[in-house]
Amino acid sequence: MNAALVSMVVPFFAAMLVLMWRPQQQSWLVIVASIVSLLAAMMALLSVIDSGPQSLNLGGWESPLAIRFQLMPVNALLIVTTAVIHLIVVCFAASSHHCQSIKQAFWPLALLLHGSLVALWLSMDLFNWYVTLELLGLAAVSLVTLAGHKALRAALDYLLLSLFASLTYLLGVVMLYGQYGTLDIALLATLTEADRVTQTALLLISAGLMLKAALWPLHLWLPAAHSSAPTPVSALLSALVVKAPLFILWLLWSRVAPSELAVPMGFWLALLGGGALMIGGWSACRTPHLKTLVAYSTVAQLGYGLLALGLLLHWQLNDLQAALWLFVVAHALAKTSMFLAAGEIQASTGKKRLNSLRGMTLTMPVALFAFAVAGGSLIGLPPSGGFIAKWLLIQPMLIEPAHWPWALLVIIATLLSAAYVFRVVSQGFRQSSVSATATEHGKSAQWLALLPAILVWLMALFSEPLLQLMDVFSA
Amino acid sequence: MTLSLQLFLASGGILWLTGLYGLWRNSDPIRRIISLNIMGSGVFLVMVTLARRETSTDPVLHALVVTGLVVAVSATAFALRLAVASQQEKR
Amino acid sequence: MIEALSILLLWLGGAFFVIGTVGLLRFPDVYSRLHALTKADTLGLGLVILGLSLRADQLFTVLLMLFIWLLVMASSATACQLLARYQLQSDKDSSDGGK
Amino acid sequence: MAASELILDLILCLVLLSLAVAVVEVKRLYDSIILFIAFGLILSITWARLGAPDLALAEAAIGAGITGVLLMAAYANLAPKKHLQNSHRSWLAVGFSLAAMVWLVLSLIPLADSPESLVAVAEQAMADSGVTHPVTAVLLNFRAWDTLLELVVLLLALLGMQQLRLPSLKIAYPWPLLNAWGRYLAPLTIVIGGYLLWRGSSGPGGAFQSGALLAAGLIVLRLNHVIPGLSWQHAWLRCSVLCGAGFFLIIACLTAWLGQGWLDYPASYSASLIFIIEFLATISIAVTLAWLVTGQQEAAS
Repeated sequence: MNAALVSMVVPFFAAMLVLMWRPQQQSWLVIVASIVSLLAAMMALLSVIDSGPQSLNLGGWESPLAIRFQLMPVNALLIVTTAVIHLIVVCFAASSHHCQSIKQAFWPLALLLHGSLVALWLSMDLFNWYVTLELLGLAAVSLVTLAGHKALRAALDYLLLSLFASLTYLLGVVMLYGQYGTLDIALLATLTEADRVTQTALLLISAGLMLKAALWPLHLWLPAAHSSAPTPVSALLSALVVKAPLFILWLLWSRVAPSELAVPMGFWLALLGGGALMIGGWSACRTPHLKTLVAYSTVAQLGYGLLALGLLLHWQLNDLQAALWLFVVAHALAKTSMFLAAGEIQASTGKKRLNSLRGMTLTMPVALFAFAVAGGSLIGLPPSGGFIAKWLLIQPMLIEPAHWPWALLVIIATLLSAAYVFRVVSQGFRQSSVSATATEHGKSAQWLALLPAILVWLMALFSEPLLQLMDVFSA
Repeated sequence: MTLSLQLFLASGGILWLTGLYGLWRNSDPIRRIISLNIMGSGVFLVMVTLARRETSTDPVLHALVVTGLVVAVSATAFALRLAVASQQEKR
Repeated sequence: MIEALSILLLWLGGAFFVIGTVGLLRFPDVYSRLHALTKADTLGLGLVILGLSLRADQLFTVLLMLFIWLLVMASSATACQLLARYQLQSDKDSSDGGK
Repeated sequence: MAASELILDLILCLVLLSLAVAVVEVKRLYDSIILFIAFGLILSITWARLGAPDLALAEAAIGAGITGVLLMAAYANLAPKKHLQNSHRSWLAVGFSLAAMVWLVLSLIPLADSPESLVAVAEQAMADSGVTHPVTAVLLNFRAWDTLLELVVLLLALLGMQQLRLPSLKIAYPWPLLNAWGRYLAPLTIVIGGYLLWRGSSGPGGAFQSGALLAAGLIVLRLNHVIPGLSWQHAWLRCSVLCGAGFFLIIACLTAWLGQGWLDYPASYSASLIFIIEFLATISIAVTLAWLVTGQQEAAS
C-alpha cells in the first residue's frame, strides 16, 4: 500500500517543486519523478501479487466515515500502466523537437494529471471520485489548451461537457448517500436494493461517467478535443484519462448495483458498445485527417471495453473482467504509440491530412512502423496484448450458439479496425512525387513512439502471469 | 417537517433540470456556465435538505457541499477565462 | 411594552424596504431610483436593527448589529455614488456624441 | 406554526425556481448575470433556513460574491457584439425537461423518509477529532483527503488560466471615494477573515469562508491600484499559492511515514495541526481566488 501511495505522491510533489523552483531544465526532474513513481508502482504490484488485496482507511477512522483506499490486482496493474505511459510520454515530450513550444506549462500539468489518476485508481469512495474526476477534467482541459488558439473552442466544449457530466454524477452519488448513508463502495455493495431511487441514481451516475469516458453515443466531444491537443497530451488523454470513468463504471455496476438492475443494464451497455464499435470504426475509415482517425479509433476501441463490461453484467460472467482490463491496458499502450507516431509524422510534414503520409516509409520509417505495430494490436493480431483480450472476450460467445450475433459483431469490428489501420499504412507505402523533407533529428522521438507498441506485443509473452493476476482478483 | 423537506428536495431536482435546460437552450458560453452553476446549486440544495432529515444536521453532507462549492467556483473561473479566450480568437 | 415597540419598529423597517422597492420599480431614471433605494434601505435596516436590539439579551449582539448597520450604510453610500457618477459620465458621453 | 413555516419554505422555493428560470430564459446576458447573483443570495438565505450557516457564509462569499465578480469580469472582457442571441425556444427541450422533471422528482421524494446518514458515526468520532465544530472536523480530519485534493483543484484552475495568456483585466482609475472606502474595507476583511478562520474550530466558519473573504479584500485593493497585478514571477506569491496544498501533503506523508497512517494525526497535536493547515489553506485560497478574478499580469510589462 505504501508503495502505491509513494507512486501517487511523487508526481504531486514534483509538480509543486517544478512550480515553486522553476528550474531551467524541468524535463529531467519530471523524468526522474516518473521513474520513481514507476518503480513504486511496480513494488505495489508485486506486493499485491504476494499478499493479496490491501485496504487503507485514510486518517485511521472507522469505515463508513473515512475515505478508503484499496489496492487490488486491477488497480495495481492500472497504476503501473499509468506510470509506464507517463514515463514514455514525458520522455517523448522532452526529446521531440516539435514539442518545444509547449514545454513550460506542460510539465506541472502532466505531473498533476499523473497524481490525480493514481488517486482515482486507489480510491473507493464515491465523493472522492467526484473530486478526482474534476481534477482530471481540469488538468486535461488545461493540457488541451496548450495547443494554442485553434484548440480553445474544443477545449471549452470539453470543459463544459465534463462539468455537466460531473454534476450528473454528483446528483446520483447524493441520492445513493441519501438512501444508504454511506459513500464507500464495499459498504454500498452490501446494502443496495433494486428500488426506484437506486435505479435513478445509478442511471444518473452512469450517464455522467459515460459522457466523461466518451462512450458512444456520448462521444461527440472526443474527436475534436483529442485531435486538436498537442501530441503528448493526445496520447495521455486517449490512453489514460478516458479509462478512469470506465473504472468507476465497472466497480459501480459489478459491485454496487443489485443484479436485478445489472443484468438488464448489461444488455444495453453491450449494445451501446457494439454501436461504438460500428460507428467509431466507420467514422475512422471516413475521416480525412490523421489525428482525427486515431481519435475515432479510441471511440471504437472504448466500445470493446463497454461490450466486455456489458456482457460481463448481462451474463454475470466474472471471466470477462480479465478481458475488460487487458483490453484497457493493451489499448492504452497501443494508443500511446499511435498518437505519438501520428503526431510526430504530422508535425514533421506540417500537414494534417492523411494523404500527406505518402512516401513515409522512406522518410520516417520508424514512426510508421510504430503505427503499424500498434495498429496490429488494435486489430487483434496474434500474439499481441489486443489478441489475448479479444480471445478472452470471444471465447464465451463461441460456446453458446445464442451468443453468436455478438461474435459476429466483434468480427465486423475487427475488419473495420483493420480497414482504418491499413488506410494509414498503405498511404505510407505509396510513392510520393514530392519527397518529404527527410529529417535526421527526432529519431529518438520516433523510437519512443515505437516503445509502447513493442510493450503491447510483449504483453502476449507475459499473458500467463497476467491472467493469473486477474484470476486472483476474480476469485 | 417532511412536507417541507419534500418541497426542498423537489426544488433541488427542478433546479438541476432548469440548469440542464439552460445548457441545452443557450449557445453563449457564459450563459452555459451560468446554467451549469444552477445545476450545481440544485445538487447542493438536495444535499443540504438531506442533511436536515434528522434532529441533528449531518455535518458530512455540509462538508461535501463546501468542497463542491469550491470545486464549482474554480471550474467556473477557468471556464469563463477559456470562454473569453476562445471568443477573442475569433476576431 | 418593549415587545410591542420592537414589533412596531420591525414592521416600520419592513415597510421602508417595501417602499424602497416600489421606488426602484416605479421611478423613471437612475438617480431617483438610487435615491429611493439607498434612503429607504438604510433607514429600513436601521429600524429593523433597532427593533432587534430591543430583543437582544447581550450587549455584544447589539454592538455587532450596529457594526453591520454601519458597514451596510458605508458600502451602500459608496455604491450609490459610484453608480450615480457612472450614469452621469455615460449621460455626458452620449450627449457629447449627439452633438 | 408549522403552516407558517411551510408557507415561508414554499415562498423561498418559488422565488428560487422563478429566478432560475428567469436566468436561463431572459434575453440579455447582462440581465442573466444580475439575476444569477440575486439567485445566489436567495440560495444563501435558503441555506440559513435549512440550518447550514457554514454554507450560507460560503455561498454568500463564494457563490454569489466571487462568481458574480468573475461573471462581470468575463462580460466586460467580451466584445459586446459577440454575445450570441438565444436560439428559438425549443419545445422539444421544454417537453423533455418536463418529462424528466416528473421522473426525477418522483425518485427524489422518497429520500425525505429514509434517514440514513453518518450523523451518529460522526458524532461518536468528534471527541478524537481535535475540533468541536463537526463540519470542520469532517473537512480537515475525517475527509481531509477530499479537502487536500480540492486545494489541488484550485491550483489547477489557476495553472489552466495562466497559460491561456489572456491580457489582464483593464482596470479604470478609481474614483477617490471608492479608493478611500477600499482602504478602510481591506483591513476590515482581514479582521473579519481572521475571525472566521479562528471561529472555524468551534462554530460556523473556516478556511474556505475566510479565504473567500480575504480574496474579496485583495480584489478591492487591486481594483483601487493599491497592490500591483499578481504575477508568477514573484516567489512569495508562488509560495502562498502552493503552501496550502504543499504543507497538507507534507503532513500526510509525515503521518504515513512516522505516525500511524496516511493523514492520521497524532491525537495530542491534531488541534494545532488542523489550525496550521487551515491557516495556510486560507492564504492559498485567498490568493488563488483573487488571482483567478484579476488575471495574470504578464511579465513583459
